[in-house]
Amino acid sequence: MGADLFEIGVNTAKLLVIFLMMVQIVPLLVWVERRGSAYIQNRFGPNRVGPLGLTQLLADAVKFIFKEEFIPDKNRRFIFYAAPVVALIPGALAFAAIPLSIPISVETFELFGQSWGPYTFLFQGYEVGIGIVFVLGVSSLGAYALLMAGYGSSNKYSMFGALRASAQMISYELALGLSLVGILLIFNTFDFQQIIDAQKGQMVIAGNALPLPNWGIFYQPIGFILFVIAVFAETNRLPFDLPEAESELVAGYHTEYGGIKMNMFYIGEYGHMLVASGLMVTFYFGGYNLPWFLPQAEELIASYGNVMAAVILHLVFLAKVGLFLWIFVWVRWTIPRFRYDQLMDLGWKTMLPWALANTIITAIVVFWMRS
Amino acid sequence: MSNELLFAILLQAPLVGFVINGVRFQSKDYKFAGILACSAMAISFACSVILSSRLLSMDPANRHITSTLFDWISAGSFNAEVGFTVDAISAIMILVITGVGFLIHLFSVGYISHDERPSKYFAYLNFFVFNMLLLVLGDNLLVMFVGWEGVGLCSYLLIGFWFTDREKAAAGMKAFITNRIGDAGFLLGIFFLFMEFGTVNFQDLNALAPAASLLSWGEPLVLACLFLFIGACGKSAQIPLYVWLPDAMAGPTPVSALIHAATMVTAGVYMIVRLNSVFMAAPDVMMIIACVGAATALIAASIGVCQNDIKKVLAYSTVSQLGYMFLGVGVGAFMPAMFHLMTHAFFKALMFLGSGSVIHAMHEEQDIRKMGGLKKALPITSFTFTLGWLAIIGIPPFAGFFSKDEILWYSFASDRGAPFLWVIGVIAAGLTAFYMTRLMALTFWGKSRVPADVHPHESPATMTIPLIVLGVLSVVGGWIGIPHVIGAVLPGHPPNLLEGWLHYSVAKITLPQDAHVMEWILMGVSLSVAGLSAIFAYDSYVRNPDRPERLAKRYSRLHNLVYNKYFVDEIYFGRIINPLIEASKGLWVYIDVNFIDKATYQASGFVKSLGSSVRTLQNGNLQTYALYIALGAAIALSFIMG
Amino acid sequence: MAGDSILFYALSFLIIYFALGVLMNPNPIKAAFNLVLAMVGVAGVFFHLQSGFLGGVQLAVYAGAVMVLFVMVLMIFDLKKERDAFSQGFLGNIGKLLAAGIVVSLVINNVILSSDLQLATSNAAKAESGRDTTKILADLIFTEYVFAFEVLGILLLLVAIGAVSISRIKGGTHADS
Amino acid sequence: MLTVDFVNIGLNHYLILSAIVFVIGMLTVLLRRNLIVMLMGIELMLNAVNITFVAFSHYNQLVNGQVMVFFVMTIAAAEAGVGLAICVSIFKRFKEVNISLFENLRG
Repeated sequence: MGADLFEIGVNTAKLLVIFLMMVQIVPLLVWVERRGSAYIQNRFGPNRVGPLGLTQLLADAVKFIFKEEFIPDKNRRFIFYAAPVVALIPGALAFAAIPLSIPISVETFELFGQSWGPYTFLFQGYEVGIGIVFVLGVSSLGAYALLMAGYGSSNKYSMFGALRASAQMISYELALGLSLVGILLIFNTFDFQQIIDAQKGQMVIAGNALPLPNWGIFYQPIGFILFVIAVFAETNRLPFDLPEAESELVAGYHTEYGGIKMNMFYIGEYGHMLVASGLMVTFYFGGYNLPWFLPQAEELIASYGNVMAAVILHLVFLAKVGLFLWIFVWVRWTIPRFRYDQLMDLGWKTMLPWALANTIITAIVVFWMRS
Repeated sequence: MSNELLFAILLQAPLVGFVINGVRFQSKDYKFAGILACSAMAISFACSVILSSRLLSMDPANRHITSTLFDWISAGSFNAEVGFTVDAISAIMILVITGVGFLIHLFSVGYISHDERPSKYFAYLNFFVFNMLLLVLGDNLLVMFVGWEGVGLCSYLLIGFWFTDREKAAAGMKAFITNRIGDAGFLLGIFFLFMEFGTVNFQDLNALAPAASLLSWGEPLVLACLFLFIGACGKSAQIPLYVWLPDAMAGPTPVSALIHAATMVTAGVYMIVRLNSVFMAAPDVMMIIACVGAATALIAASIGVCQNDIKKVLAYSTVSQLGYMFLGVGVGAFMPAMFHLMTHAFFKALMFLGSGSVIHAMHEEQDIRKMGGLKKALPITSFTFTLGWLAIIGIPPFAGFFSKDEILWYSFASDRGAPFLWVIGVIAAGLTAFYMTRLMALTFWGKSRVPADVHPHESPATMTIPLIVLGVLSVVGGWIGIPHVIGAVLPGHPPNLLEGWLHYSVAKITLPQDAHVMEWILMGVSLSVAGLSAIFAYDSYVRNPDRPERLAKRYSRLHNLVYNKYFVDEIYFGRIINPLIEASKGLWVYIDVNFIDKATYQASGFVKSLGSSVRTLQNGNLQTYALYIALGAAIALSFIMG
Repeated sequence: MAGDSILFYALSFLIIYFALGVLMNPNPIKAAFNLVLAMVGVAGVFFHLQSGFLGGVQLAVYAGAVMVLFVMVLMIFDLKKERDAFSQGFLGNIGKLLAAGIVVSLVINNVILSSDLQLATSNAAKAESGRDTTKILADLIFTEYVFAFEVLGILLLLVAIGAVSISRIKGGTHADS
Repeated sequence: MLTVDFVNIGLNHYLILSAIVFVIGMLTVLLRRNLIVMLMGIELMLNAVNITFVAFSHYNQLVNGQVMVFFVMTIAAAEAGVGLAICVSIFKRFKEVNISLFENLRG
């Protein structure tokens, strides 16, 4: 808990900034998605409004806000309105728990005739000791937004979309959780900060330094693949976008939504992607760390000072996350949608056994290495 | 491996076999079932060997391995644990049970191959072995009793294995019910022992018993021994409870070999040997045991002379040999009794398996009058059977000679023995030689009387290998217990290994020293009686096949009496069972209907009327029931907290 | 300790409010959403009591998975209008309320009166940090309570099979009624 | 004389919270007629019990209570699974999950 006004103020501002970061990344991503799809499909995409069509986003925002509101004719108005807001919560809460860079230390200073500090501000919304468990718990609440949307819309397509979405999410949550157990066993902690710290430097196996960064993906390749697939399913994006499959369900759970409410679902979805990419980077690609042949956090602090180092590493983190966000877009326009039975088969009959096997083998190896 | 683990594997291997085969009881895959059961037995046998070798390396005076699993019953001063002990006595038993058991399982694979329910058969057989091990290894009477009942159950199940045949099912029931009489006695014996000593643990009992030695009638200890002996009579088929064993031959022949010759029926002997110090304190009961044993040996042998069913002959022979063992324990010859138990297990299992092989070859024909001259058709069976025959009639150096002779010598010379017991023993030995030779002659020698449509053939290897192994054992099995007098004249002076092994485990009995001449004379007498009678039988059934007819005609009354087994079954039915049934019917018609039923009806009517008045409470609504629970919780809470 | 008590009262208010929502809301789906929020509140209590792992599990398993099942089932049923949401019968309901009142008043009364429980106040517990508890928890589960843990594993397996087979049952004696 | 400390939050406050939630769950089971809502009442009661476990565990500094919560959650998940399966099969037959319609076992 904050000790004095300054600390409380900074922490609050930090939370706000992180939330805004999540919200503001959406227009950018929409642009990337549209341009990217156009590029993949060999067409132009938005290129009229502003340079490279970048201000298209502003126009879109204005359009969304001023669109006429549509309300279904049933006594479910509260749930209908609540759903888009609920859609924002899990992504925001989860994203705020991921460390985006090294902590910033502030020395004692004088302000308003008072002496403040010293402080250490974490470069993340808040720290939870149990890190990933919290993130998994919060993001599993995401299903409710879809369920509420489906129920509040009083529409059969919406309802089907919601049911599909929630079934899909609880099916893949198992594989998601299990695929992470391997990495947790290796790093022996739930805490993000410790996981990132453990991935510093060069990979060393049995005393031999290998020309690889000490990243989770090289320890858990199968876990990474499973995690990526499960995360795709959790975000309800192609090839797992059955809840909003337009050829079957019009637009699934957000059939009845328009305008800013629709936009909030978008923000929720992209927030989910952001969290997923952040987790991938944190668990499998060394978080904000640079590879071993580039300067590490301590050297950066020594040469550029704490704040600059934090900014540089934050940019590194953002670059890695951006790469994965691009992969999300890329996959969306490359792989066709699954059939529903294929989806369930993949989740229960392929992913779960593989994740279990991966967990068990990792546990045995870890036990053997430690004893 | 730790001892606990060995015990666990030893006991659980057959149990696992039972469970697996029991679960897949409908399967007809006799190979899988057989391999499973046999491997379970092989594992058990290996464990037995390891345990015994560990015993061998221990200090002879304190030779036992104990493993306590958990407290079973703990009530007041009474405390029974589920614990297992292997010592010199039980080591012999577990070796015999698992070793001979393994051979018999192996034999069964071939024997049961054409049956409908092989899995069930092997499941029962494994379960029997488990219970038998429980009986033998249990370190107190209660665990032994569990095993005791368990083997009884398995015996019942296996005798009635072909239960579609009413007669066989009835034989199973007869065995079970007769055993129940003995079991009741056994249980009473346990109660009396507990009353007297306050413990049921064997070690404690044997340690406490000598303090109260040489008691007269009416003492709890004497009664306890008497009741325990009744239990032993039931299980080990002694007069007057022997009638079930010949009928038990209705079961499959390997079962007869395993349960009704080698292992289960010796449980009574084993129990008395285990409690030898207790029995030594009651000399009158020991005398009764000796007399019953001798009488059983004689009477069963005499019945055996006139039987025509190959398995019945062997069954009466078993009863007779068990009589020998009881004669042995009765005169304090615990070591020779265990010795005879072991050698008998070898040669009787061999002969039963041999008869099984014969029956298999003769297409389920058991009447020896329709056999003869099978020596050529069944060379291995015939040869091994001959070894068993030589062993049982006591021809040196075959196994039976040493053990039987030891028993006879003890019965003559020990301070608990008497010459008349020896005389009976020798007569019985002569009869044994006679009927066994008769069996050999009618089955394997002489002219063939096989019906023309039967073509006897030698059995497959799974059946002949056990025969060969048991044949070897029947020859050499006796060499571990060569008596001192014989050992003294043999080159190399082989010691009496068995006596050394059991030295600290059984009570001492006073034997006359320096009576070697007497011992040699007695040995010679019994040997010559047996030999002469064997020669007479050979002469009667091979040389002059019409002589038995003539003799039977001349002594027709005696023949009739013996042929009909002294009318024991008829007497039991006429004098005991039927009167009991009549009396029970009377009780049913008068007492039960008029008093007990009426009382029950009235009580039920009362409860019914009471129930109908409160049945509205049960209105089928789940929430009303929940309300009852909540109210109950509220009331309970107000008692606790209010 | 003002922050502590403010957080406690806020969480208590949320939990009780949404629990009452479960009880009072005649629409089962809305009742289920209320229950979800109550459970999130309970998870908050767990976090507040420095049992972060349990809080996370509460969110992921309870709120996230179990309640999704409830809502899904309710949606599949698509009950038009809840008929008689509450049990009728004046006497019975009085009895039910009475029983509940007795239970709660007895417990509260005893909790307040008891001196034994008063011993442990919020000042007593400070030492545990979230992650350490998780490790102790894991140690306990895999040593002292490992049998119960395995039994629960078997139970879950049986439940999975049982639930599938029960929900697949068709027909039966009352099929047409 | 009752003196209740409203400011310093201690074990007692959590116990009272748990008692209230428990009774609300109990009343849900007793009063609501929808089978699934009754199941939800049971979940509420289990949650109330979990609060006491965690509170005791926190204030006694013993983690054993949390192990119990772990187990209770597992049991609750199992119970919910089977309960919902039963509800589904009941609904399939009767097209209704109102408990007042299922009084066939009247005595």
